[in-house]
Amino acid sequence: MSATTPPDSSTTTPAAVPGTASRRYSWRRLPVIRQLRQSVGVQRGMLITGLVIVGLMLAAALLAPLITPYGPSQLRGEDGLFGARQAPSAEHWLGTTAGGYDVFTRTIYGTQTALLVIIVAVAFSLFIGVALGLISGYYGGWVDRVLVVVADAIYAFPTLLLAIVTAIVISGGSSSLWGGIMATAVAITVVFVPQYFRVIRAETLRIKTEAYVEAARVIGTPTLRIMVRHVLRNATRSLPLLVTLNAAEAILTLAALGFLGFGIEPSAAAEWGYDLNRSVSDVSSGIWWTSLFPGAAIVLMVLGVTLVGESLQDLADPRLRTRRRTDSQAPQATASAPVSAGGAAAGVPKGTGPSEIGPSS
Amino acid sequence: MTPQTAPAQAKPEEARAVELKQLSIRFDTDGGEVTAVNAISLSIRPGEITAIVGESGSGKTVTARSLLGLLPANARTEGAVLVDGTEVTALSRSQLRALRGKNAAMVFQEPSTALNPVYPVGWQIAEGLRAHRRISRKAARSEAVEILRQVGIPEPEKRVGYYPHQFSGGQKQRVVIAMALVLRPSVIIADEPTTALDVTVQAEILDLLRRCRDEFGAAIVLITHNMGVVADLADTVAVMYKGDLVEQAPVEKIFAAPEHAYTRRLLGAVLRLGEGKERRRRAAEVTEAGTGSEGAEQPSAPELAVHAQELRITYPGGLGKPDITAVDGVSLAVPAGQVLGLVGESGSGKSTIGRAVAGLTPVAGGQLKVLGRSVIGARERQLKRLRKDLGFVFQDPASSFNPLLSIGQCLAEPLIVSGEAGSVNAARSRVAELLDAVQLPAAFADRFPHELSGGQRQRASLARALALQPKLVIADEPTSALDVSVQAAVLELFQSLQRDFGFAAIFITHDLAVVDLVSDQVAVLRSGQLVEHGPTDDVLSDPQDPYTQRLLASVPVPDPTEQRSRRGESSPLGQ
Amino acid sequence: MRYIFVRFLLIIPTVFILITMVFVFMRMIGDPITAAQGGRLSAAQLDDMREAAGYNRPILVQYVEYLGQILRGDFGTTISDNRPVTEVLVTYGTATVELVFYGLIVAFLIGIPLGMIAAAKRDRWPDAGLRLFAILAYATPVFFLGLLLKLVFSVWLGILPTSGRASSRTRIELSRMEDATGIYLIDAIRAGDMGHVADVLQHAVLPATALGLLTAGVFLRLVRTNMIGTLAMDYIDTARSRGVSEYRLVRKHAYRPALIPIVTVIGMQTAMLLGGAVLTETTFEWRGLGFQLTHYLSARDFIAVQGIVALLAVIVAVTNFLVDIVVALIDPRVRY
Amino acid sequence: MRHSTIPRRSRALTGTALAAALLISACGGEDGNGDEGGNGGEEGGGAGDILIGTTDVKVTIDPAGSYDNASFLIMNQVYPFLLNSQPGESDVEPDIAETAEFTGETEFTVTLKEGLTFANGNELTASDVKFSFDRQTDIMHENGPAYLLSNLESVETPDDHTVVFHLAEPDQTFPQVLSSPAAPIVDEEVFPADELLADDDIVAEQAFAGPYVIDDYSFNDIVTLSPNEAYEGLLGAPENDSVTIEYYSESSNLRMAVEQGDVDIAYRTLLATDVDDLREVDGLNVIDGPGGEIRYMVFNLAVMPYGTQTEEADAEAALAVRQAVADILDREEISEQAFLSSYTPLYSFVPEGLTGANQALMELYGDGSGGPDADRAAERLEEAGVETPVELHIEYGTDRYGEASADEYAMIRDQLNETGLFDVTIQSTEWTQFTEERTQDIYPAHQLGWFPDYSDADNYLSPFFHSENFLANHFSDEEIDAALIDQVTEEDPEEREAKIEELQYMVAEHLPTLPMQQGAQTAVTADYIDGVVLDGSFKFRFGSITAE
Repeated sequence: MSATTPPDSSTTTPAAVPGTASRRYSWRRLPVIRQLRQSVGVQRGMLITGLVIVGLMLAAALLAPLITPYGPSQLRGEDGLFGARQAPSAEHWLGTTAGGYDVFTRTIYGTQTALLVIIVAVAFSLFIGVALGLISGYYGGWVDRVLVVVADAIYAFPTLLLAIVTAIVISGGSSSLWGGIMATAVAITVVFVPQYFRVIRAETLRIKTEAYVEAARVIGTPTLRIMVRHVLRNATRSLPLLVTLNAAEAILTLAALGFLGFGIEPSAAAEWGYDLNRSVSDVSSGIWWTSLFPGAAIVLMVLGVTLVGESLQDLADPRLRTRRRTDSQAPQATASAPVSAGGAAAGVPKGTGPSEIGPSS
Repeated sequence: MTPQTAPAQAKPEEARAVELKQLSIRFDTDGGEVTAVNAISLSIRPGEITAIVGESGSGKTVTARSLLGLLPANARTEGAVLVDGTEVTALSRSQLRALRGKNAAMVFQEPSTALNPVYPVGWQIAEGLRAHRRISRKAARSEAVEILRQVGIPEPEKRVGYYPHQFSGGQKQRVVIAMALVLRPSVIIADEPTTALDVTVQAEILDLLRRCRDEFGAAIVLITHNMGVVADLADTVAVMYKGDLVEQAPVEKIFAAPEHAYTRRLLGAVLRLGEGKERRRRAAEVTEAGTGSEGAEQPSAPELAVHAQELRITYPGGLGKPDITAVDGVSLAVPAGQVLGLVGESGSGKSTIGRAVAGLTPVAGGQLKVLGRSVIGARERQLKRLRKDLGFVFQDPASSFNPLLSIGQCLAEPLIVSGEAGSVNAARSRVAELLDAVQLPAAFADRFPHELSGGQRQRASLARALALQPKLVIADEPTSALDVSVQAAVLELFQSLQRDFGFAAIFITHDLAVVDLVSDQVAVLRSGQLVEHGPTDDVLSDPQDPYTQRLLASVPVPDPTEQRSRRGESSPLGQ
Repeated sequence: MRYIFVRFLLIIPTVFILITMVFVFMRMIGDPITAAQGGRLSAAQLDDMREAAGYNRPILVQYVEYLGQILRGDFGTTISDNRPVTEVLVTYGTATVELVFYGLIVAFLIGIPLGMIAAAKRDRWPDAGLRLFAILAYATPVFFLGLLLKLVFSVWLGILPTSGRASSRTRIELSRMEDATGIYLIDAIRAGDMGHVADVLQHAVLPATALGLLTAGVFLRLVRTNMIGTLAMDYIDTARSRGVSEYRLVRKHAYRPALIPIVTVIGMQTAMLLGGAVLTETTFEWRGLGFQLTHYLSARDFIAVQGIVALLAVIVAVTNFLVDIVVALIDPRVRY
Repeated sequence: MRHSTIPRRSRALTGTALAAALLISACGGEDGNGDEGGNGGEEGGGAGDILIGTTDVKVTIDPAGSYDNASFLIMNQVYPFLLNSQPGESDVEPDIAETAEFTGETEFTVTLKEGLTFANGNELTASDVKFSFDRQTDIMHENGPAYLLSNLESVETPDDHTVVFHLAEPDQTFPQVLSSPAAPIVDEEVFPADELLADDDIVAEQAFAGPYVIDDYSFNDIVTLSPNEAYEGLLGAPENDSVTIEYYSESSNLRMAVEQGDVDIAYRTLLATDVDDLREVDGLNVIDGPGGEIRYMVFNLAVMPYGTQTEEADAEAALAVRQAVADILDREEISEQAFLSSYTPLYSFVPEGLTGANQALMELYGDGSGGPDADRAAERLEEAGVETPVELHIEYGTDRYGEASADEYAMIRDQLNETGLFDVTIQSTEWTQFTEERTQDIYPAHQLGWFPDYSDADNYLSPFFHSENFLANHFSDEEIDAALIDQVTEEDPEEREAKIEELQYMVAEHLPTLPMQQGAQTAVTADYIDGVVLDGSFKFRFGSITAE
C-alpha cells in the first residue's frame, strides 16, 4: 500500500491468505530445492547445469576408487613403471604426467582434495565470520569499530600473498594432505572471514532495527536468544551465495598455492594446481594432456559451484528473478505454492517498478 | 504564462479525456494467472478530477498505469484504453513514447524515488521537453524555471540546478508535478500523490493539483485510499473492489447516497474528527456501569503509569557532527488505565518517546518514570522486571513478526522468556486464549506471519503485547499501514481490550481522527517539543496552539460539502 | 573538504595493521639466513650469524625498531640482494601499476559494454551466453588462462611474444633513457620510436588479457545486476512516463546510477588485481611487485616483503580513497 | 657419461676454439632460423653482440654480499682473480698474478703483474688485494662467502706487487679458494671497507678489472657487458663485442625465447624436458658439460630406524638399513624418468670429473654394476636381525633442488616399497622450514644437494664427513677425521689423489649419506654461436663466445 513498506509486506493480497494447513517442514522448503522449483527458463537451466556439475564432481570424489584404474600416487603397474609423459592410450586414458602418474586417476582423485578443502574452508569461514559479524553488528561500539577496521585491512591485503604466508605458518611448510588442506582452508578463511563478517554485520544491523527484534527486546528476551533465534536465523539469506563463492575461491586458492609450489605433495594426494604447475613446461613440447585435464577440472568445478551460487542469488533477489510465464494453475492455487520468506508471495512483489508491480495498488 | 487551453465547458459533452472499455488486466505469476482488473469501463471528462478509490489489491494502480502503457511484461490486457481518443494498447513503442508526457503524464506516490538522484531537477524537466519538441537547451531551461515557479518552488532560477536530495519531501512532489505539467498534458494521472507526505504538506499539494485542473485545464485521475482527499479534490469518484468497478458517481452523490454495499462499508469505516467525543461518552457510561473492572482494582498500581519530566533524547550524530536532538524538554504524564494520544508529523519525536518509555532508546536528560520505576540509567537486569508489565505494538505488521517463526511460537515467546511457560507446547493453551481475545481462530497458531493479512497480523501483534497482562501498552502507529476498513476494526478491538484489561496506553499516531477515537488525553508534538497537552475533547475542539490549529485545519474532512466550505474559510494556500 | 580529510586519515590504520600483520607473520616462518645458507652451514654457524644480524632479539624490540625506522622514512635495504627497498618499490611498482592499468582497461572495455548488453537482453540467449562467459572468466585460474593464451597466440600462431614487458632491445634502450618513468609505454612514447611503442603494446596484450578477463567477468555481472536494478527504479518509470526514449533511459538514467556501485568495487578489484598480478607476473615474466614478492618471500627477506606489502596496502587504500571521491563526484547525494 | 671427454688434467694452453670444438656435441647441422631473432651476428666485421638468457636469480655483484651462481657468473666476467682456470680446464693457474705458490706450509705468496689498472683508471696493487680479502672477513655478510676464508689468518703486503697469505692450518685447496666467489679483487678506492656497495654505484664507478665491464645494469632484468681494455690476465681479450644477459623467471619462457631466437644462448637452467626437445630443433645446439652439483640423501644416525636415540638403538642394524637402501635404489631408472638424464647416476661422494673421483658404491652395493639388488638387501637386513618392512620416513625440500625432486623421491619411495622390505613415507617441506628442521633431529632421512665452492674433491668430503660436519646427522668417525686432514695437507698431487680415493671407500662403508645423482651443465645455443665452454671449473666465461 505504501512504498515505505519493505517488499515482504506484500502478503496483504487475498491470494496469500492460505487455504491449506501448515507445510513448515516439507522437503520443498529446503534451500536449493525450493529455489529449483521456483526457477524458470534460463535461470532454471543455469541452476540445473550447476547442480549437475557439482553432482558429478561429488560422485567422482566418492567413487574415485571405483572409477579409476590406479591409485593417485601409483607409479608402477604390472609391467613396471608407467613412464613419464606417455600419450593417452588404452592403459592410460589421459596419458601420464611428468612425474609418471596416471592423468585420469589424478584428475578424478583431485575432486576429493578439492571437496575436502571446500568443506573445511567453508566450515571455518562460515563459523568465524558469522560469529564475528553477529557480535559486531549487534553490540556495535568499539568492538565493532576495531573489527571493521581490521576486516577492511585484511581486505586490502593481496589475498594470494596472505594465503601463502598463512599456508607456511599453518603447516610449517610441510605438504602432507592434511597440512595442505588445513593450510589452504585457513588461508581461505582469513581471506573470507571479512566477507562473511561484512554481510552478516550488515544484515544484523538491518535486522536489529526490525520490529520483531525490538518486540523481543521489549519483552526482555535474553540477548543470546535474540541473536540466535531472531537475528541469526533471518540473517542467512545471502549466505548461500557467499558459501558458493567461498567454495569457488577455495578451489582457486588451493590451485594457486599448488601452482606456486606451496601445495600438497603428489604422493600424499592428487591436487590439480600442483599437476598444472608441473605441466607448464610440457605445453611447449606439445604435451597437452598433462595440463588440459587438471586445468579443465578446476574450471569445471568452479563453474558448477558458481552457477549454483549465481542462480540462488538471482532467485533470492526479486529484482533479478524471472517470473514464470503462463501456467495452467488457477489463481487460487497460488496459495499452495511454496512462498519464499523474501515475500514474493504469489509472484506479486511490491511495486518497486513497472516490471514488478502486480495486482495491488 | 497564461493557460492556453480552453475551459473545460467549451468542449463538447462527448469529449472524453480517458475512456476505458471492458478493460481486463491479468498477470502471469509464479503461481499462475492472477486477474488484477476485471472488465471495467470508465470515462473521464477533460478538466475534471476523477478519483479512483479502493483498498490494497483492488486494481486501481494497475488501471492507472495502463493508461500510459506502463504495465510490466508479464501483464496481458484485454479491452480498450483510449487516452485523448487514442487507443493505447495498440500503439507501437515510438507512438507510445509520443503519447507519454504529451497527452498523459503521471505523478507517482513517492517523490523521493521518482526523481533520478544523480541529475539536477531542471535537467530532468527539460528532458521531457526535449523528448517531444525540438527546443534549445536554453529555452528548455527557461521553461523549466517557469514551471517550477508555477508549482510554487521559491527561487526557481537558482534551484533549477539543484539535485533532488536538496529539496524537502513536499517540494519534491511539486517538482514531480512540474515535470508532469510542463508538456501541458490533457490527462494527469496522480497515483497516491500525498500518501507519503505529512498532513500540512498534503493540503498544499492537493491545492496545487486543484490549480492544475483550474489553470491548466487538465483532466486528473487521482488514485487514493483517503476519503478525505477524495472529498477535498474529486469531482467524480470511481470505486474499485477486487478488480471490479463497483460504482462511479459524482463526489457529492457518493458521499451522500452510496449505492453499492462496498462503498457504504468503505465510507462507514472512515473516521471523522469529532466522533470520538460521542463514543467516549458512551464508553464512560459502560465503565461506570460495570464498576471494578480488573485494571482499576490493582492495589499496587501507581497513580501515574508514565511520568516524564523535561525529557531529552538525542541520537549520536555522524563522524564529527553534533548529536541530533530528537526530543527536547518534554513533560507529560499518563495516568493508570488511561490512553494518551501522542500526535505529530514525521520527525516530531513521537515514536522516540514511545521507544524511550519501552526502554528501547536511551534517555539523555530529564526524568522518566514508568510504572513507578525510573528507567534512566537502569541496567537491562533492572528493566527486565519492568518489561513484564509492558506491551508494545509496532507500526508495520509485516515486520513485527519473525518471518521464520509461526504465530504460535511468536506469541509463546514472551511467556517462555518470562518463565511462565517452559516451551512452545506448554504455552499452547494460553496462546489459544490470546488469539481468542483478539478474535482470531486458534488454528492461526500454526501459521506463519506472511500467511496472515495485515489486519490479522496486527491483531496477533496486539495479542503478543497482551500476553503477560501488561499495565502499560505502547502502540506505535498500529493502524497507519492498514486499509481503512481494517483500521476501524483494529481500533475497535484495541478499545475493547483496553476496557477489558484496563491497561494504560500511549497511542502514537499522526492521524487526528484516530486520536479522537481512542484517547483520553492528547499530547501534540512538533520538532521534538511539546506543543499542547490536555484532555482529548479540549485539545481537539478548542486548540490553543497555532500549530495544533493548523494541523486540525489541514485534515481534509471526508465530506465534500463541508470540506468545500472549510476550504473557503481557511486562507488560500500562500507560500 | 572535511570529509575528504577524515577519509584520508583512515588510510593510516589500514596500512599500520597490515604492516604489523606482515611483521608478525614473517617472523613466524623463519629467517633469511636460514633460507640462504641452511643448505650448507651447520646449526651453530647459523646461530652465530643470526645473533650477529640481531634476529635473536625479542620480536617486540625488533618491531619497535622497525616502526622507528619507518617513521624516519627509512624502509631499509633488502637482506637478500642488498637493494634499498624504495628502489625495489619504484622499479617493480611501476611495472605492476602498468600491468594493473592494462588489466583494468581490458576489464572496462570488455566488462561494461557486455554487461549493458546482458542487462538489455535479460534472460534471453545473449544474456545467458554472456553470463556464462563471465563465470568462465572467473572460474579459469589466471595461470591456466595464461597457459592457454600462450599456447594459442605464441606457440601455435606465433603472433604475440610469450613473455616479458618488452623485447630486450627495447628494454635496453628504455633503461638508457634519462629520467625514465619506468612505465614502458610512457617511456616508449617519449622516446618517439613507434617500433618500441608497438613492441611494448604487443608484450602487454596477453598479460593484460589474462589479468583483465577475470575482472571483466566481475564487471560484467555487476553492471548487469545494477542495470537491471536501476531499470526497475521509480525514476526510470517517471522518465518513461514523460516519453523519454528507451535508449535514453538506459544511456542517461540507468547508466550513471548503475555505475556508482562499479566505481565502488574498483577499490576491491584493485586489491584483487594486485593479488592476481602475482600469478600473471609469474606466468608472463612480468617483473613487477607480485613476481618479486614470491621471490623475497621464499628468501624470507623481511625487509623487502614488509616494504612491498606496505606499498600494496597504500595503493589499495589510496585507490579506495580516490574511489570514494569519484563516487562523491558522480553521486550528488554524497557530496558535502 | 656425456662429460667424460673433458681432459682431467691441465696441459699446455690450448686454443679456446679447439676446446670449444671438443665440447660441442654433435650439432643439429642445417641452417635453421638462426637470424630470425635479429639479435646476433648481424653487425658485420666483429664477432657480434651475444644475448644470453638465464633463469638464475642474481643477488648482488658486490663479492662480499653474495654467494650464488647468478651473481658469480657476472663476477667472473668483471672482476679479476689471482688464480683462475682456462676455459676447458678445472685446475687453476695465475690470472692477474705473475706467480702464485706455497712458500711455506701455511704461507702462500702471490706476485702481481705490473701496471694493472681498473677500468676507471685506478691502479690495482697488492693493497687492493689485501683490502678485498680483509673486507670479506670484516663484513662477514650473511649472504656472503666469507666463511670460505675461515682458514685465512692474515694477509701481508711486503710491497706493491707482493701479497703473502698466512693460513691457520696447512691446506692444499687454498689455491682453489683464490679462484672462488670469496676471491674477486675489488677497488679499495670505490668499495667501503665495512659495508656492501649498491650495485648501481659499482657500475657507475666502473670498479672492474676483469675481462669485461658492465655498461647497462638493470637488476635481475638485463645486464650488458663490453670488453675491458685494461684487462691483461689469463683469459685474454674477449672475442665478442658485447654480451647481454637477460633474466627469466620461468624456464619454459627461456626455452621459448631460445627456440624463437630471442636469445642466442640459454644457460641455466632449462628443464630436462625442454633440453630434450631442443636437441631435436634445427638451428640449435645443445652443449653439455660436467656439473659439480650432486644430489644425495642424508641419514640421521640418531633418529633413523635403529638410530642411537631410538628405543631399539642398534648401530649394526642401522647400518644394514642404510646399506639395504643403497642396494635397492636404481639410480639409472630415476635418472631416466625423473630427470630425463639431465642428472646422471652418482656412485661416490666425489662427482665424476674431479681429480680423485671413483665409483666406490658401485662395487660395494647393488648388483655390482650400478643396478639394484633386492635379494642382497633382504639378506643384509636378515643378517642384522632387522624386522621387515622397515618403516622409514624421508623428507625432501620443495623448490631448492628443482621441481623434479618430487618425482625423484616418489620413485625412491616406489622402488623401496616395491621390494616389500621397506615401508617408506615421503613428504616435502618448504625450503626454509625444511632447512631449519633438518638439523633438529626430526627427519630420519632427508634430501640435500651440494654446489661446490671450488673444484676440489675435498669440498665434497670434509664439510660432510668430519665430526663437526654441517649436516648435523651425528656421524663421527676418528679414522675418517684423520684421513680427511691427511689428504688436505698432502703436498704431492699423486699421493693426494690416492688418499682421496681411499677416503671414499672408507665413507662408503658407513654410508652416513647416500650419493644419488650428479648434475650436468647445459647450454643451448643458436648454431651461429661458437666458443661456449662448460668445464669442471663450473665457471662460464663469456670471452670465448663468438657469433658468426
